[in-house]
Amino acid sequence: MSFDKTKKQAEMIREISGVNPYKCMKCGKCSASCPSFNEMDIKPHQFVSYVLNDDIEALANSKSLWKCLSCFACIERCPRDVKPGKLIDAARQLVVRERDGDYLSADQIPEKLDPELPQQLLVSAFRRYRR
Amino acid sequence: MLKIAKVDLSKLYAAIAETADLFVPAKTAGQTNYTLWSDETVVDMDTLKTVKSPKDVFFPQSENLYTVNKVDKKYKITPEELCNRDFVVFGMKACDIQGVKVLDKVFLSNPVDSFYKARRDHGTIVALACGEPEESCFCKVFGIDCAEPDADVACWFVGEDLCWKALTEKGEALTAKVAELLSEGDESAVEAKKAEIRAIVEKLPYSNLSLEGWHGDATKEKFDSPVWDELYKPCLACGTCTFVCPTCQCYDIKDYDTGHGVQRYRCWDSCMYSDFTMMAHGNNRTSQLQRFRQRFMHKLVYFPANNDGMYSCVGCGRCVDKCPAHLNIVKVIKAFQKEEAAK
Amino acid sequence: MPMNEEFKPKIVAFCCNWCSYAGADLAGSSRLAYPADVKIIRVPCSCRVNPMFILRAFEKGADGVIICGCHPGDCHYSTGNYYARRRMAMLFSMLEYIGIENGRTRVEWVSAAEGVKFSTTMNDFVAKIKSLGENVRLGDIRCKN
Amino acid sequence: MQELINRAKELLADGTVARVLGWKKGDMSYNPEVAYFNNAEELEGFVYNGFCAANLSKYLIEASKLEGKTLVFLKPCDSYSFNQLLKEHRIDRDKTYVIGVGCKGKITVEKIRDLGIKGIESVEIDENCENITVKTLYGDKTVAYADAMLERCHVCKGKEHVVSDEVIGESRDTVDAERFAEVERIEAMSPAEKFAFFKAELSKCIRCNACRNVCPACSCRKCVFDSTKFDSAQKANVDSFEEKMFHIIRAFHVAGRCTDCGECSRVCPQGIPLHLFNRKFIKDINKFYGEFKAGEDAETKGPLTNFTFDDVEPCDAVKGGN
Amino acid sequence: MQRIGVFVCHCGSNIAATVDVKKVVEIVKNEPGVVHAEDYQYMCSEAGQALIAKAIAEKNLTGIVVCSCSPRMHEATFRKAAERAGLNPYMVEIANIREHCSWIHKNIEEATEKAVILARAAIAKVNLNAPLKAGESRVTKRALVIGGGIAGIQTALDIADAGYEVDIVEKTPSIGGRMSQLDKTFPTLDCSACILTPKMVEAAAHEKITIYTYSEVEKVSGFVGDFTVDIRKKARSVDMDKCTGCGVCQEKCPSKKTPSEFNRGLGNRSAIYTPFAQAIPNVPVIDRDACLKFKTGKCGVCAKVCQAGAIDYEQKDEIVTEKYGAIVVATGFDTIKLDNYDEYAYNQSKDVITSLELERVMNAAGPTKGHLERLSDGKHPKEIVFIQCVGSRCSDDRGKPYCSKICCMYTAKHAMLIRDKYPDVNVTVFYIDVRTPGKNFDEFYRRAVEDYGVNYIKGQVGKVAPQPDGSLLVQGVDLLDNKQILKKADMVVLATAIEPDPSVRKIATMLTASIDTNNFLTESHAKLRPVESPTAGVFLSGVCQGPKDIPETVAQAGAAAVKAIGLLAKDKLLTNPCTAKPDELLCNGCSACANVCPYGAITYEVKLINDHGIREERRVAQVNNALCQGCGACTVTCPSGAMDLQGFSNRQIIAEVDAICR
Repeated sequence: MSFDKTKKQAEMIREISGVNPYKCMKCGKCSASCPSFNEMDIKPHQFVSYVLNDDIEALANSKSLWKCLSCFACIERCPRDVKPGKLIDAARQLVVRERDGDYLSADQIPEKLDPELPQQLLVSAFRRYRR
Repeated sequence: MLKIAKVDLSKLYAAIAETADLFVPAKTAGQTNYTLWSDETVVDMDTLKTVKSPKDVFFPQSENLYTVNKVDKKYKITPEELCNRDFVVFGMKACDIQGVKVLDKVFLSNPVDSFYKARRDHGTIVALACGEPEESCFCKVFGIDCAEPDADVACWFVGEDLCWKALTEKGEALTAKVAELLSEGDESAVEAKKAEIRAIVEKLPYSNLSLEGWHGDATKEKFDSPVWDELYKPCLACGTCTFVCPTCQCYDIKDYDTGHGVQRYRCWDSCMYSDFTMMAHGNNRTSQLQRFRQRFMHKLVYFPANNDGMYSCVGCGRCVDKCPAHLNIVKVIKAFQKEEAAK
Repeated sequence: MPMNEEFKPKIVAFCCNWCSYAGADLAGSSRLAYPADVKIIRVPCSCRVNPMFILRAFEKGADGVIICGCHPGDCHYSTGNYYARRRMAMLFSMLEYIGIENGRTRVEWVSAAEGVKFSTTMNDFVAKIKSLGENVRLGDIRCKN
Repeated sequence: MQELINRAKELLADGTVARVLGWKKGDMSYNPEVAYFNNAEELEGFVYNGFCAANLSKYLIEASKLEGKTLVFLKPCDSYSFNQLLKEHRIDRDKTYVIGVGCKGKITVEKIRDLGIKGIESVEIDENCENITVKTLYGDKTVAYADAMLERCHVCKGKEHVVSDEVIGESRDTVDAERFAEVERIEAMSPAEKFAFFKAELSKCIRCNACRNVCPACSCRKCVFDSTKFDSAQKANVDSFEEKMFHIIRAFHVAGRCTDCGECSRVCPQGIPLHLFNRKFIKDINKFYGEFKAGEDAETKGPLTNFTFDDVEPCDAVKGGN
Repeated sequence: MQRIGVFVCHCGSNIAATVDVKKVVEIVKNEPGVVHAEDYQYMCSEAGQALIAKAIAEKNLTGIVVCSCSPRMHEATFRKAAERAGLNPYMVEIANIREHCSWIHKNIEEATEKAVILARAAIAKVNLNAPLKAGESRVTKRALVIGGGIAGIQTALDIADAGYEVDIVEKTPSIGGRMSQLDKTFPTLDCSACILTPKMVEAAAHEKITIYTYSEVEKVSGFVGDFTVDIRKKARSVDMDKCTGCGVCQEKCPSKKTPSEFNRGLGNRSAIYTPFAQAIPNVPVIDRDACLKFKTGKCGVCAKVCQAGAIDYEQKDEIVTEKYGAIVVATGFDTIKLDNYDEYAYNQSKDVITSLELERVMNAAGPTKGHLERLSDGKHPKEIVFIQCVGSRCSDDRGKPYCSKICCMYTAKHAMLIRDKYPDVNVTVFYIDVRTPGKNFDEFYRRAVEDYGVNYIKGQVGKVAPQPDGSLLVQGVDLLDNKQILKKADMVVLATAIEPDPSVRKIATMLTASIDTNNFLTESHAKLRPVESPTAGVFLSGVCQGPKDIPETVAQAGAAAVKAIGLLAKDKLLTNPCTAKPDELLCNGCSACANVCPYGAITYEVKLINDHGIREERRVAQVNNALCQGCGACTVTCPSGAMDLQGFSNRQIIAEVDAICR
C-alpha cells in the first residue's frame, strides 16, 4: 500500500471517528474494560498507536475489528476523551466501504435474525453493516 | 409660452437629466425634499413646501473643503474640486428663489465663496409658481410674487399642463435642449392662473403682516427691548428653524479624522446652538435669550443694515410649520407690534 | 478592495485588565496562535467599555468588535461585568434591530487562566467576521478611501 | 379650561405659587406655545385644548432655579417624565405645584395636513373631542379626532397621574393600537430590510437636535455630541453612519429612563419615527429584566444601573444568537 | 503636543525573531508627537532602562512608549525607570508586542505590521496622557487567615511571630484541617497528629492569634490595607468560656447516630461533639440537626450533666466585624465525589474506599481503631488493590484534568505501611505513571517495591465487580505484558482526585479574587508571584492555589505570611491614581454614577459652579480617591461624559480605537 494511501486512510479514520488520538495518555483503561480483549490480536489501546503511526493496513487486516462488540465500555470510561471504540468502528467502516457493493440492506436483516441473539450484538451488527 | 402635458413630465425629467444633474422635490419615507433625480425617484410636485429648502443644492449642509494627508512627517493638502457639472433645480418656489438671492449677497460679494459661486454658475433654476399657497406663507410681506417666480425658467401648472417660459439665457439654453418635448402654450390661461393665485394670497392670514419698525437702523431699540425676555422661553434651542430656512447661511468649519488624513469640511451651523460662534475665549452669546434674539435681529435688522434694506427672511413659512415649540418669526413680529401698541 | 486579495478584517478586542488581558497574555506565553487581525485594547474592566467606543470603532472602519471580561461573579471590581452584560445586551439587540448583521459584536467571558479559550474565541470570532465580510453598514464613508 | 385658569389664579393670589407654567394661545388655532404666566391678567391668554401636546416637565429644570414655587400642568403621561426627572435630581419637588390635567388625547396639525388638507384658516374641536372641523382656503373639512391624534396617544400609558398635588379634569382612554406592534414588525424583517428601513428614515435627519432638546430624559447640561471634550462632537449630516451613531447613542443614554412620552417623534421636522428606537429598548428591558416603567415612581433603580446574577447574555439577547 | 520617545525591545529573540524591530522603529518615527525611537536587545535590563533615561534627558521627552512584553510584566519596571529619569510614571504606555504579537504570530510581515499598529495605539494614547500622582491610604495592621488547616495555621503563626495580630476563621468546630485526618505522612512515615498537634496548640496559645472556629466569612468590603470583614460565628450552643472540655456531655448524649465528618462517615458521632480528641478549641458544638432537644424539644441531657453549666440552647449566630490589612486564603481541599465512576463500584461496596478513608481505617483513633479490616464484614483482607488516578488527569467532565500530585506518594505510603504491618496481605497497585519528583520521594516509592514487595502494574483498571462471595473482581490491564488481568481482591483503594474545597467559590467572589476553571485560586503570576492573588492584599496558602503535599503547603504558607507581613509592615500604601474624576461643569447631578459604584466612592455635593460666566448652585458628583478602584462603571453610565477615568479616559481609549482602525 502506498504511503499516500495510508496517510489518507489514517486521515479518514480520524475524520469518521472524530477522535484525536494525540489525546491518549496510554493509561490502558480501554483494554482493561474490554470484554473481548482476549480474542483481539490488536488490543484496544494499541488501536490508538496504530492510527497515530498510520499503520492502517495492519488494523484493516486485524481480526479485532470483528471481535469488538461495540459495547462502548471503552468509550464510556476513557478518561481522555479518545474513545478507542470509535476508532475501531471507523476502521471497520473503512474496510466495509472498500469492499464496495457488499452492503447489507435493512430489509435483509430480519431473515438473518436469531431471537436468541443479545440486543447488544444487534446494535453492534447495525453499526457494522448499516452503511 | 410653452407647455408640456403633466403626464409627460417624466420624459422631461429624463431629457434634462441626460445633460445635467437634475434636482427635484421627491418623497422619501413620507417627507418631500430635494433629491438628485433618477429613474426610481418619486417626484412630488404637489407638496408646496419641501421640508428643507432647496438651498443645499447651492450650499450643501455639509461639504468638504480640502483634505490633509500626512506623508512621513510632512503634510499634503488637496483642495476639494469645485462643482464642474451643470445641474438643474426643478420646482423651486418664488420664496426659495429669493432665498438664493439672499445667499448671493453673502457668498458672491467679496470675498467670493468659490464653492458657492461654482454651483451658482453651473446651476439652472426652473421655478414653479405656487398653485395652492398655504396659511403659513407670507412671501407677499417681503414683496415676493409667488405667482410670478423670477428664475431661469418659470413654470405654472394649468389644468393638465405645465406651462414653461424661459426668462434668462440659461433658461433659453435649457429650453432648447428639451424643445422637442415642448409645444406652444396658452399665455392667457397662465395669466388667469396668476390672478387665481394672487387672489388666494390676499386671503392668507399673514399676508398683511406689517414690518413697520424693522429696518437696518433699529438695532438699539429692538436689541434692548424687554419683549425678548419672555418671547424666547418656549425655545428648545434646536436648529430646526435654521436648517429648514432658505436664507440661513451660517456655517461651522470642522475637521474629520478619516484615519488616512483629515478632511476639513464646513457644515451648516445654527445660531440656536450653544456652541455657535464658540471661540477660544468662550462664547459671546451665553444664554438662549441672546441666541434667540440673534436669529431675528439678523433676519430683520442686521441683514437689511448691510444689504440695502434687503431682509433675510423670505416668508416661506417653513419655520412657522416646523418649529417644535410653535415659535416663529411671525410671532416675534406680532409680539413687537403688540408691545408698540401697548406703549 | 481588489477581489483577489484576501479579506483582512479589522478587529478590536477590548479586554479587561484582570482576567481577559491576562488570558490573552497566557495565550501568548502558551504560543496559542490567533489571527493578527485582532488588536487588543486594555481597559480596567469590561464595564469601562462605552457603547460609543464600539460604534466609534465601526465608524472608523472596524469589521468586528469583541469585548472580553471576567466571568460573571469573578469581576475584579465584583460587579463591573454585570453592568457590562446589560449594556452590551441592549446595544447588541439595538444593532440587530437596525439591521446590522448578528455576530459583528460579541461578548466573551475569559478568565486569566483561559489562554486556550482566548485563542479559540479569537480564532472563531475572526472566522465569523470573515464570513460576514467587510462592514459596510456601520462604517463612515469618509473613512473608506 | 376655565377651571384651570381659575385654580391658577387662586394659587397665584394666595401666594402658594409664584408663577404658572402652561400653554398660551397661538396666533393660529393650532399652535399654542409654552408660556409662563406671572399674574391673573396674563392668564387670560392661557389655553388648554387638544393641541397642547408639549410636555412641560422638562421646563421645570429651569423653573426649579427660580425663586418660589412654579405651578405646572401635567398630563398623565407627562407626570412620568416629572417623576423621572425627580429621580435624577434635576427638578426640585418642593419648588413645584403639580396640577394633573385631564387628557383626551393630543392632536397635531401635521396629521391634519397629512390627510391632504391645505390652507388651514381655523380648526375647531367639538365638545367631546370626537370631531374636528377645519376651515381652509379651499373649503371646510371634517376630520375624526382620532385621525389627528399623535402616535403616542394611540398607545397611551393610561389615565392616571403618577404624581400630582391635585387633578382637574377627566381623561379618556384613547388606546386603539398595540404599543410594540411596529417594533415587532421591524424585528420580523430581514437584516437587509431593517437596514433599508432605518437608512431611509435616518437619511432624512437634518441634525437639528429637536428630538434631543425636547426630550425630558436628554437633560444633560452639555450633550456629548456637542462637547468638544471627547472628539465626539457631531454637527455635519453626511448621510452616513453619523446619524445612526447619534440616534443609537441617544437611545442608549435614555434607555431605562425614557418614559416613551413621544415628544421626539412629535417634534421631528422630518417626521422620523424616533420613538421606535426608545420603544425597542423598552421592549427589550421588559423582556430581559422584567416589566419596567420609567417614571412610575421616583425611587426605583433604573434597569441599566442595576443587574441580577443571571441576566441574559448579550449573545442570547439577539435573535439569532451571536 | 507631547514629545514622545518610543523604545522597541527585542526581548532577545522573543520579539525580534518574528517582529522586524528595526522596521517598527523606522515607521513609528513618523507618528505625531514622536521625537525619538530606538530599539534594544533587552529594554528591561539595566542598560535598556539607562537608554530610556538618557533619551528622556537628552530629547526632553514628555511621554514614552515601550514596545515590549505585557504591561502586566514590566509596566511597573518602566514606570519606575521613567520616574527616576524625572518623568511622571504615568506618562509611560506599553505596547504589548510579545504576548499579543510575536509569540502568537509566525509571519514576520504580519507580526511587524501588527506591532506597528499596537505601537501607534500606545502613541496615540500617550499623546493624551496627563501626569498622575498616587494618593495614600492607611494599612490596618491585622491579618485574616481563612481556613485553619496546616496552611492557615502555619501562615498565622509566621505572621503572629512577626508581631502582627492574626485572626483565623475555620468553618468546622476545630482547627487542624485535612492533616489532622491523616495517619502517617510521607516520606518519613511520622505520625501526622504528632507533628500537627504542637502547631495547633502553639497557634491557640499565641497571644497575637485569635481563632474563630465554627465560623465563616460572611462579607468582605474595602481594599488592600483596609478590608472590613464580617465573620459569622455560628451558634455553638456551648459557652466557650465556661466549658472545661471534660467530654461528659458527649458520652451521655443519647443521639449517637450521626456519621462522623472527621472519620469520613465511616463511624458515628454524638449530636454534641468535638470532631476529634485533640480538637482545638476543646469545646464541643451541638449539631442542631441531630440534637433531640432541638428536634423534639425533649432531652436536655447534656445541660443536666454539664457541671460547668456551659450548655446554652439559646445561643444565636453572632456577627463579628473586624478590619484587616491583609487576607490569606487557606481553604484547602476535599476529595471529589465518585458518583460518576460506577465502574469502580464505590457506591456498591463498602470495601471499595478512598485513600482518605483508608487513612482513617489505619488510624488508631479511627473507626476500626487502626486495624486493617474490611468495612463490610470486619474480616482481615488478604488481597488489596490500589487504583491510581481516579478522577485525575481526566479530560471529560467526570473528573479533573489535572494531576492531583499527592496520590502516587500516599499510595506508596499506604502500600508500604500495609505490607509492613501485615506481611500476609498482597498489595497490587495499578498505575498509569508513577510521579515522584521530590526529595527522597522516588527512593520512598522504590522501597515500597523493592523492600516491601508491592506489586506495581502499569495499566488501568476498567472495572471492579462485587462478587456474590463478598470479594471484588478487579479487571485491569498490564500494558507492558499486553494482558488483561482479572484479580480477586478483598479491598480496593481509590486514589481519588482532590479538588479545592467548595467553599472557595463564595470566598473568591467576596474577595474578588479570580479563580480558574478548576476552582483553584489564580496566582498573580504563575512563576514570579505564586502566592499572591491578582487582587491586591489577598494571598494564597496551600491547596486552594493548586495541589500540593504537606512540605510544599508549609513552605507556601510561610511565603504567603512573608508577603502579608511585607504589606502590614507599611504604614501607608500608595493608591492607584487611575481613579474616576468628574467634570463639575458637565455633571448633571443625576446620581447614575453613584448607583453603579461598587465602592460607594461617589457622593454628591451642592456647590457654587461658575459655568463660563453662569454662576449657579449645582448638585455635582464627588469621587473619594481612596475608595475608588478605577473600574470605570461610572464613566459609561454618565450620559454627558462628565465622569471620566484618569489613565483610561474616553479620549485616550477613542484615540486607541482610531489608531487601530485607521
